[in-house]
Amino acid sequence: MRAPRPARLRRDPRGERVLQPRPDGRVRVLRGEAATAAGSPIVAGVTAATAPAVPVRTIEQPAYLVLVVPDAIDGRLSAQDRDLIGLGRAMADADGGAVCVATFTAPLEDLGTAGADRLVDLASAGDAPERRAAMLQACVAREHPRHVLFPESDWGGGDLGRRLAALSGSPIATSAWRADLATAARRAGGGTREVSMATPLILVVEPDVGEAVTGERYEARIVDAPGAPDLAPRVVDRGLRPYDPQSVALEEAEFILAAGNGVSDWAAFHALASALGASEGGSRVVVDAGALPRHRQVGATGAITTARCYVALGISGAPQHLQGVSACEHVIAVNVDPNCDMMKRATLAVIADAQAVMHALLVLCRDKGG
Amino acid sequence: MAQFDALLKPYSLKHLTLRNRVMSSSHEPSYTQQARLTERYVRYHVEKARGGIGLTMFGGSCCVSPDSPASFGQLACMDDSVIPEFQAFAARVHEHGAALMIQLTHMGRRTRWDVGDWLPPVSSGSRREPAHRSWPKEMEEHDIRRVQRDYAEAVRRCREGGLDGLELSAAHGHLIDQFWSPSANNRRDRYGGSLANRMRFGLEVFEEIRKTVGDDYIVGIRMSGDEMIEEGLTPEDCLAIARAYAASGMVDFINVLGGSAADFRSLANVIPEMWSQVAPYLYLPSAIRNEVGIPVMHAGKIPDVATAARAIEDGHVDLVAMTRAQIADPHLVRKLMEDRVDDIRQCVGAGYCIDRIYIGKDALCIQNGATGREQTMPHEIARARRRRKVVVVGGGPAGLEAARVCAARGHAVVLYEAQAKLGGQIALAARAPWRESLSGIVRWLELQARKLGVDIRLGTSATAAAIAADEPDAVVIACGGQPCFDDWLKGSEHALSVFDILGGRAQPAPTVLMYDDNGQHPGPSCAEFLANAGSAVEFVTPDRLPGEELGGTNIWPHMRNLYEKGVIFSPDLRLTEIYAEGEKKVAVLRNEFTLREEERAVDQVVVEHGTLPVDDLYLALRPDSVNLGETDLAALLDGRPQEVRSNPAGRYQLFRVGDAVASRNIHAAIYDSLRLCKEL
Amino acid sequence: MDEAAGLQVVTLVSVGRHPVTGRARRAPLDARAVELGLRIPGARQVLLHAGDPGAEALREYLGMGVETMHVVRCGPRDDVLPALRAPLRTLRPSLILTGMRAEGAEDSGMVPYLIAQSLGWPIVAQVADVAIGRDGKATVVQALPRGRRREFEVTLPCVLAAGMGAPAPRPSAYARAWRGRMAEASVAPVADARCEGWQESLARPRGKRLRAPRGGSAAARQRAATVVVASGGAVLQPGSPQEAARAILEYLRRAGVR
Amino acid sequence: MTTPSNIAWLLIVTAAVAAVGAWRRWRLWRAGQPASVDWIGGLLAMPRRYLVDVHEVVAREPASARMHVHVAGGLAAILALLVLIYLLDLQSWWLRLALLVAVLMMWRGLRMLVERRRAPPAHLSRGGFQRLPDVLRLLAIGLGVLAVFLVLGNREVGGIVGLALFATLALGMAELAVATWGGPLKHAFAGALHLAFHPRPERFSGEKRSTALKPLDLAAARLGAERPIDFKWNQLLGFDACVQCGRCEQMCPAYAAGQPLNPKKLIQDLVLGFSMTGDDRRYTGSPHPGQAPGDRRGAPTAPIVPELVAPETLWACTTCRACVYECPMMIEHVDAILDMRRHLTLAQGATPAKAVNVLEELRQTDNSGGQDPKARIDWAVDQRLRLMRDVRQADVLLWLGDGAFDRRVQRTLRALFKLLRAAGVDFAVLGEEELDCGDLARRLGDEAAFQSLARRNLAILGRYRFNIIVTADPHAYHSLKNEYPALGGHFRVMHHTGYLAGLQRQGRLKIAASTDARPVSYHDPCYLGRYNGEVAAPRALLGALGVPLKEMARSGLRSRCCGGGGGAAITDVPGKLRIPDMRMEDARAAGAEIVAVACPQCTVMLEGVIGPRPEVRDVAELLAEAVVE
Repeated sequence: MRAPRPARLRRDPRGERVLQPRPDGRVRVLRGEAATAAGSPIVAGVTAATAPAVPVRTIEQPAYLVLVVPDAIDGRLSAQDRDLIGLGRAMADADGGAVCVATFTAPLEDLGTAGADRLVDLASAGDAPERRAAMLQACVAREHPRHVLFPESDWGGGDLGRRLAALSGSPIATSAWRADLATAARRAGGGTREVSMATPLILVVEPDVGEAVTGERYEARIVDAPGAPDLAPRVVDRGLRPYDPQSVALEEAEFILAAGNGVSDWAAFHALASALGASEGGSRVVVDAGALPRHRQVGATGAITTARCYVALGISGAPQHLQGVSACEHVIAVNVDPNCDMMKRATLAVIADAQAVMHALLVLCRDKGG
Repeated sequence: MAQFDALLKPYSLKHLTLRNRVMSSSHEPSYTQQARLTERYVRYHVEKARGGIGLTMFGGSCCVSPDSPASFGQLACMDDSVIPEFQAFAARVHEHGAALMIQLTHMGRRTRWDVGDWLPPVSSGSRREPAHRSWPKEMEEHDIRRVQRDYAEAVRRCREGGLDGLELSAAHGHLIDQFWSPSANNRRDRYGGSLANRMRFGLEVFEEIRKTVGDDYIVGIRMSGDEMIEEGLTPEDCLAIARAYAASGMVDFINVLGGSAADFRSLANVIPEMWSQVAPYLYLPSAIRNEVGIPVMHAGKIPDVATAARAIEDGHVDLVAMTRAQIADPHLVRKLMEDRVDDIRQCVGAGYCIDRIYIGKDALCIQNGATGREQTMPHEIARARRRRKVVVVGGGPAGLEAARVCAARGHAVVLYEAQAKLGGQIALAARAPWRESLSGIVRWLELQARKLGVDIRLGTSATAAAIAADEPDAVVIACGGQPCFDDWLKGSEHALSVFDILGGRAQPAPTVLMYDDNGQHPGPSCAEFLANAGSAVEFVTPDRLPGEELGGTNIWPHMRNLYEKGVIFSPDLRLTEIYAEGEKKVAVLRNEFTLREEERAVDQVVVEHGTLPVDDLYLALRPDSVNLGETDLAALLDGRPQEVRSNPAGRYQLFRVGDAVASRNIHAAIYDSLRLCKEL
Repeated sequence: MDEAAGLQVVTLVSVGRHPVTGRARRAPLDARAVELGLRIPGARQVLLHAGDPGAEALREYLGMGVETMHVVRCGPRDDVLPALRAPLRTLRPSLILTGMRAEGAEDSGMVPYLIAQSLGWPIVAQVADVAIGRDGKATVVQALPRGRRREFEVTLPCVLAAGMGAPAPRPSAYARAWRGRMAEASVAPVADARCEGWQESLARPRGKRLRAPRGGSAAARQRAATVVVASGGAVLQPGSPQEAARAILEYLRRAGVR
Repeated sequence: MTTPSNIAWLLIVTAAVAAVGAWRRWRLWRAGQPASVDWIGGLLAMPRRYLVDVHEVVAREPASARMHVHVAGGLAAILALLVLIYLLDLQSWWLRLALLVAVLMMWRGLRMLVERRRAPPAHLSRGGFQRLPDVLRLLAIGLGVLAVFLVLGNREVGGIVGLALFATLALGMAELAVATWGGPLKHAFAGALHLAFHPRPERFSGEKRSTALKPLDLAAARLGAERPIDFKWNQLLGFDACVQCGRCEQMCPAYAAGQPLNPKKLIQDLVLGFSMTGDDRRYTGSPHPGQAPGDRRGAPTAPIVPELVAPETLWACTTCRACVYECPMMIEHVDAILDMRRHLTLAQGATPAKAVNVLEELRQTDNSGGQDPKARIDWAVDQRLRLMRDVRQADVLLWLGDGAFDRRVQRTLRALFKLLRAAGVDFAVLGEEELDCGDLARRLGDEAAFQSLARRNLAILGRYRFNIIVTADPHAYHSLKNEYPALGGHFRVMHHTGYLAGLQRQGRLKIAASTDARPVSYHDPCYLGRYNGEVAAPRALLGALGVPLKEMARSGLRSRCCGGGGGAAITDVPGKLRIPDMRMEDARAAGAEIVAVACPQCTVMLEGVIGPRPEVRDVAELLAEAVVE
């Protein structure tokens, strides 16, 4: 037996207010009559103001150039490359100069946001290090940069800088870890001693030196490249060899296939990793459960990866795990829960059962013959 | 060769050699009585010393002056009577090879006027601190001299008390950094204005200290590397301060943290919980260490030894404070030394310890029932003289802890769990956004139980017959509770529970009323889960504020996320009835103050009202038990075995723990089991 | 497999330091260079060092199975290039091997390049493997980061600088080390002009750099420090696992990993 | 046909053929390297060594001892009696009766031999040994008939019976004659000489133990044994003494684990090598696991490795000496293996890869892990240990060993500190001055590294005054006690269990009864038990604790190795099983819930066993929990 319903106000608190976005990014909340007056649309959430376009900074008549030669593997800048251009930026800005970035492969990203005023495309040199060095020598002879900066890396920056120094007989500081227009310092004696000197023409710079440019944009105006050197390479490049991705440490791996709670068929997982040519990784949960060895754990408590591509199968993404993939460029997440943190971090979030997708991928890879 | 070696390398801090790089930073667990040390306080730190810690620092915000009264149970160091107490404390910590230091401070405006001697708080300026709500008196020159003397005298007492050293707090907005920070210092004399002027007060404190105790006593400073508040100190300011203080030659170490604690947001951020990245502020001490030539320490969500080792190996800090990590497991270092890293009970960042202090209670660990109870609760379970057979029903925190403790006592343990996975309500709670780390509690318990050989029967509902077949000596019922609103909510059949939503039994609908009269985590967690799924959520509570039972470091992430996701809040309303109207559910809400009722028509009403015990199995087993289910509370509190024999014909002892007794929380569940089973 | 019969290989070696104790030993990279040489079947091996002929650690290279080492006496501030060039003229190698960087002195890693330049020979860095073919050409494998390997074909004579990707050096046997011959050659020392004006000091250890949130408001810095930000990527709700798989493979192809 | 003169001739011809064979054999042995030998003393000591020392070993298997006493004793007596009766022409009736008794005795033994050979267990070689019971039985029947005739007074037996009898005797005697040519009875002849000219004569006198390796002259032209003739001649003689009984094979942990080492086969390989008898197809025992016999060949002057012996065979040895302890022919297998390892490491650098790293680190850092030598006692700063450098003298110099770098071993050492303090012992440590004792380098064949470490350790020890060195590491104990004397270091050295047992006896160390009722098995470390004979002290200490002690089937001097000795943990030669797993299985079989250990190496090896297993605790750790302070 139900008592007679007393008269009650039925309210929709959400409908009684209007959120008005303002030009300064704030939101004005209108209630009551004002809300009614403002009418629709009713904005449910608070939308972030769109970031204003960053103005492009141009330098027309630089006092000098700082030539920066990043590794730019496959046309992409590494963190070390960005820091290096940042260092060049600092050396250019100190006295009215400009940064000229030289590339050997067509850049896949905007080098202006990385700090380049000028861009010189030396792709006509080809792959041979000898020809690249000769091309750079011609470039230096024409542009007379005050300094030429290379990354001290095994990708080729260390090699190219030294080649150029040997070829041109120019002074060089290798393993430089501090440099401005006046002095440079390098490490010697296996890192135990420090040698400082007047900044030489060529600097081969250690990682973590210089600060990458953020939030600014430069012109990256294209300048003509010198003609390709007339030089038959004595070293003929025969290309890359296949390799086993499981032999590479996770910190070093380029492409990682990682499993979390959503993966149960381990045979399929291993088969897929091998079919894709990916290194295997996993969340703490699966490593704790013994499904993968400890050195395969990705995250703050395991390996901090720098992979270009990270595929997360059934990983929900604890903060520690996401820290382990913070440096990854491409993150693909496959998960049934579209709201989990891994899916938000992903550059491609696929709402699906990881187990099923894994099998489908495997079939597809096999059809294509690996 | 061995992992984590970097953490175990000794470190020379001035004349003091620390046995390793792991420390606990000063904090106040509120184990004091009348601002004095207690046996409980001492045992808490002695346990860390036994557990292998290199340096333990006590006395978070130990006060040097009467106008800086203990507002949250901290210590005072204002007269010489502390000296013998410190001496005894130091001796007991030294006996186990650890070093002992204290933190001294004057809280300035960061305290209250209505405690202690009712003296008006003083500060560098006249601005009020939001957190403690005191309007301070701007310090005059004579105040400055007096307080500087107080600092020096307090340091002398510590030295005579045999402490290995101390730090002055210039972090969290205490007096010294009230002088530094433009957010507090608005004075115009030689102590205000330029950074050099603002640094003066603190430097003079150090001069006074060195005049009193000389140069060979270890005195450091704790400071922020970036206050991260409006008008606060920037990283550049902090670096400049660190450089100047280090260059003075009077400061022996710098203990760097990130953020400040002046308000809600900064408090939650200075002690980041599970919503945050690991070691979020490590870059701050790292930058300072590269610039100053003196030792640098750091605390700030470093929950695991891998992160800690990395902090040392990569040269970011000299000593790494794993403070909450060692609240969760005071034997962390010893386990590290014994290559038992997997056995370390890792802090999950629940913030239970710190939040209790901010609501005037003592610090306890959400997952370790022994921390802070070292006088009565063991961190290492002693083996029983006789091997018994124990059946535990339920694989949530209470059941797992019961199984772990019983197995560690050498008993043969069977654990029944009806679900396919262990965890009980934690498994649900961990499904909420940013709460996944809670599952770490279950992971550890499960790992320990399995290592100790517990026979875990997953997906198996225990029946009286099955248990009888196991022929147990004791049965522990830990099958938890279930939401039930029948007896107070009219139309309860229209209500969904948090279990339904987080457990995936009900899909989130477009408009949802989330009603929470519990005030703990489940309500806000569920609301955020719903909002994430795209629901328009209104959060209704009869309390004055949402999350009434939550402490300062947890309420912030909940509220921030709920606000950001467009959840709206309606406090002071009690749910009295739900009825259906077409497709909609109509919730009747009554204002707690005016008693006026209003309605909401929504797609779903989700109710959080705790749980009622699942007790059918218990009731079925009770007649055949020797104790008829009775727990001898006197024996339980005295740490004696349970010996009730009210039914001599009984075949086993029968106990209930956790939410199977009454709806509480994780800590209560774990503590129930620990204290019962350690005597089983 | 004696394509390299009679091939004269000279390997440049330096005195390394143990990273923990600082004791003299063979330098790991140079030892790898020696190993590369020893793996060329039928080649004649000679070691060459510019420095102190009394350094006992040099014998560790002989212990790997090379019979002779030429040592040119050279002070720490002397230019090693002229010191190395003189014996190279008489040894007439077709292949010069060396580690990417000598240990002990300036360790700039320039010597291999300067030697190659002065001889007019090509040079390959980060060498992991070398095989000599019948046509007098060398197939050289270069180790790149991330486990990648690149292959080159080089016409002899050339300079090859071994990297850590080269095979681990064989152990040094006590008896061979002490039986091996150390031939001391003397060349008039030339001071290294490149070092003029350099200032040396002990290096202070420096922490690995952590990225710090810079600029912005106090709250923005705090958020950047604590919260993992969403990347705002594409979301795909596929109709079937097969559709998901195709989308993923397409994405991988565009990302350039497949 | 069977006339006294015929029999006399038969004896003479047998002796002559045997003598020629012996001369050939002698020449083969003497191609080995010279060794200083006490010719007369050795020969005089031989019977005692045979009757006492050899018997002690053989009697561990009473049945086989009985068999051997009967057959060998009977045969020896028969031969002696035949010489007396036929060559010296003594006509006593008693001698004839004695001959009959001797034949009956031999017959009795032969029945046991036949039984043993009916379905010979895997460890017994077949081939000629399988023929032996039949030939000897034939001989015994002939001799029996002869003796009966003799007893009946018939010195001559003619006709077809005499012919048959003589043929039988001739056939039997031929077996004796070919003993020196390589027949199955070769062991009797070579064994006797081996006993006389044994390379370690000290093992038959005094403490009856000789386990220290002899220093190697590093300036010698050849280092270690590259070829068979690089062994000392009496080592070659020793190899020839092998009777292929397979007792070594039964006890060898590497063999049991399926690693490619069978000590018996190894000795036979070496015999093959120095005696030029083709390939190993004629070997009829168990092969090295995983290696089919037939493709091993060698020559006295050809390198042993890899044609004759695969390197893995040598690196699989844990140097546990179980083979040596069991060998009734007193062969020194471990010395031979070490000689060959020395050659591989010193002359060729052919040490297995992982071991190479360890040796290089030993040379560069003076510890096997390549740790910072200054950090040797970093882990113990909170122990406030007294350093010899500061105190200059102490009653006890506590030698920590390289285990000090291992976190597990540090736990043991902390327990030991606690015990020593509780007993009021005045002790000090060398701290960072201590270097690795050199044991590992030496067992891996790197004599140069061993001598360098040992000499520098001796120089440091020489600076301080102390009464005794105590160490918890049996390997260091063995080196310091037994191997340093050859380099001029003479110290009183004790293992911690021996020292603690002494303290406990004296009442200085008070141990309360343990409350832990879990059963304990004690695992004897090889370098403590077999190498140094200490098996009682640890058991006495466990007895004082009052724990229920359950002995494993193989314990004490016959204990099974943990798999960690001789660098085997580092060389890590793959097999079918892991040695520590087998040892843990022994403990489980004994019903142990705790395995008490007394060696850092054993601790680490046994703790490395995965899965549910008994807990591994050093004796010191168990004591420290119950010590009364």
